[in-house]
Amino acid sequence: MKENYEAVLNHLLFHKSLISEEDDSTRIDRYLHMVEEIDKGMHIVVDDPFEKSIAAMFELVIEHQFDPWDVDLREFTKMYLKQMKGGGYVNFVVAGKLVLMAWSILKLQSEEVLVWAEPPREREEYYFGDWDLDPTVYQEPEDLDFTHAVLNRSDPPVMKPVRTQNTRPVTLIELADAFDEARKEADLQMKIDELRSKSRKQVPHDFVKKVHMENLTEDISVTWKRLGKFDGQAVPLHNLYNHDIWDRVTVFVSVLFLAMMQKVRIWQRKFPHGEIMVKTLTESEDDIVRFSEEEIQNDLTQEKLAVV
Amino acid sequence: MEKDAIVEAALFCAGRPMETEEIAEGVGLTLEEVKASLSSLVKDYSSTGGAVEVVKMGKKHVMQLRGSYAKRVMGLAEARIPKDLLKTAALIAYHQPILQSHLQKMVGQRAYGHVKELKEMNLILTRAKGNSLELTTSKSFPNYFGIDATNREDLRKWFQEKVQGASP
Amino acid sequence: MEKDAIVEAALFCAGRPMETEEIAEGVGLTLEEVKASLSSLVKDYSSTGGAVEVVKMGKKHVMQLRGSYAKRVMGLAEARIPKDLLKTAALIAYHQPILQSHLQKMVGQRAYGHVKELKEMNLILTRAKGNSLELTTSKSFPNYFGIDATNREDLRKWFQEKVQGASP
Repeated sequence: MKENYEAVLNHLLFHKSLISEEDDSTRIDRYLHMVEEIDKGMHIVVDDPFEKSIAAMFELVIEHQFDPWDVDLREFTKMYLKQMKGGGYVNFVVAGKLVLMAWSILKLQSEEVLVWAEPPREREEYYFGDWDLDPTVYQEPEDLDFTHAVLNRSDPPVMKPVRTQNTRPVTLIELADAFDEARKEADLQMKIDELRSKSRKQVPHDFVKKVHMENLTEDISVTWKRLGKFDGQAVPLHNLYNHDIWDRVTVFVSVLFLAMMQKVRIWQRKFPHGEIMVKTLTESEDDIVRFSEEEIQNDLTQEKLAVV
Repeated sequence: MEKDAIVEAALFCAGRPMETEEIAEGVGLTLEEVKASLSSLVKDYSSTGGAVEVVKMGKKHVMQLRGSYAKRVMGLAEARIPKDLLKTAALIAYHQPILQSHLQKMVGQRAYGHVKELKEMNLILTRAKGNSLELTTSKSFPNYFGIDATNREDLRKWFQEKVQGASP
Repeated sequence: MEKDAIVEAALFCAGRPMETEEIAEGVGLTLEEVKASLSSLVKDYSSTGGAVEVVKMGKKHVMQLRGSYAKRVMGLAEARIPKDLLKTAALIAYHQPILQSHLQKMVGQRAYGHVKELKEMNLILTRAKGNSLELTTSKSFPNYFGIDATNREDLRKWFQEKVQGASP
């Protein structure tokens, strides 16, 4: 269970290592400090690594680092109950503090729900009034003026125009085309499922243990450095690893992590044995729209890969 | 703002036949004002000879395309069922009776949302089977799409022909 | 059938911004005929002072309710977008590219939910930057809101004029 706590720490450390020098890293330093404090038991006295990892996760949400809706409190409750039943020993002080933290997250979640459930107001001058605008966010004084003006006026500056909403019946040709497409997609989906379950059977039983023994953060950093040599170009995955099978696995797993962090984009040229391509996402805003047709067509395969 | 234009806006916005009371409530005018505006709108629209008309249907009024134009431009309207949902509907019709769990293997997580939507449209029927739901098409399915089939077997055959007729 | 009326019918029926080519294909007229009809429709609708307008947005034309009327009949329209979501959309469009963490400083915790929602509506794009997300508007943003802007800089200017150029 200690891995959970370390995963949070590693996650933060890795993000820190990715931040360029010009970027302000004070924020992430603060979170690191906070996690270390939790480790030292300054926030709450927690010795158990399992409880420590839950506390760290909760704290990050409460500190607005993560979206409260990304935390499934039910799952945490189930895990915690299981742990308590299995362990036999319960530290009620720690349990109480965890409940308080869970409650804070529930409150954050419900606040969002409340905002949505509120009936539209006639005037909203003070709708955003409880938020102090932080002037350091703005580069130009008029930017602050704009934000102020938008938040304080009763109506938003933009509205969805009212247009007609005519619909027509689906034609038989459309239905047949949709069926044809659906069949092909379903075939692909089921083939992937089959390959996945086959691969799972081939993985040695102690694989998970071995992976955990590796230093994931370091692996990802090494892969990231190798990618850096290609100057943002799309690279076939095999150019990133040497002939060693473990190096292959390490690079593949690291690339998946980088994709999850939206640092790179991966896609496969042709399913299921085509070349896997990796591309570093760069700073330019055009990057997202500049992807070639090939990449877009392979989106589906890429999504499948991302969930392997 | 002209009263006639306000009532015109209401008809354009609603896109369906509305009673005088509903319009009056929606835009904050009196019944008499709305009635007067409606009858002048009917007249104005019929005199311009444009593609759009305002007509009285029983107690209700509606803004719509003149019939002769509707046919010509119908193809430009959006299809009533979005493509993704249509794909799922086709798979159910072809594989029926099919378990929802099996459908999920074919189309992924969105299966659940789609089943709910298709059921609300009365296009499919569901019944509990084991831990999953068994899905079949409803009687309205062929009607809705204009397929000449009176039972599920014929419907399945219609889709089957599409598979065999398709180029390899 | 008059050509102008056919193009008018097409715009009424589609209810979305359409390029000249799409209209021409849909109704079976030449590009030149459609172009001529569109420009006369824009003129005609603006001169009558009714509730409906035909406007040009970039390469596309659309028929919609004049903004001043939209508010009055909003209750009759199907779905409404919450005002605070629209405000967040405006802030992103003006400040783009903007970090989600900055947005959160402006509008608070609801930033997360709003970003998710706007992304699901295909109105914004997100990508990782540092330990936050960088937000920009998508290509559909101006179309969706009926703003005549073809790039992000024009969009920014539109909002600037709308908010800061407006009466205090």
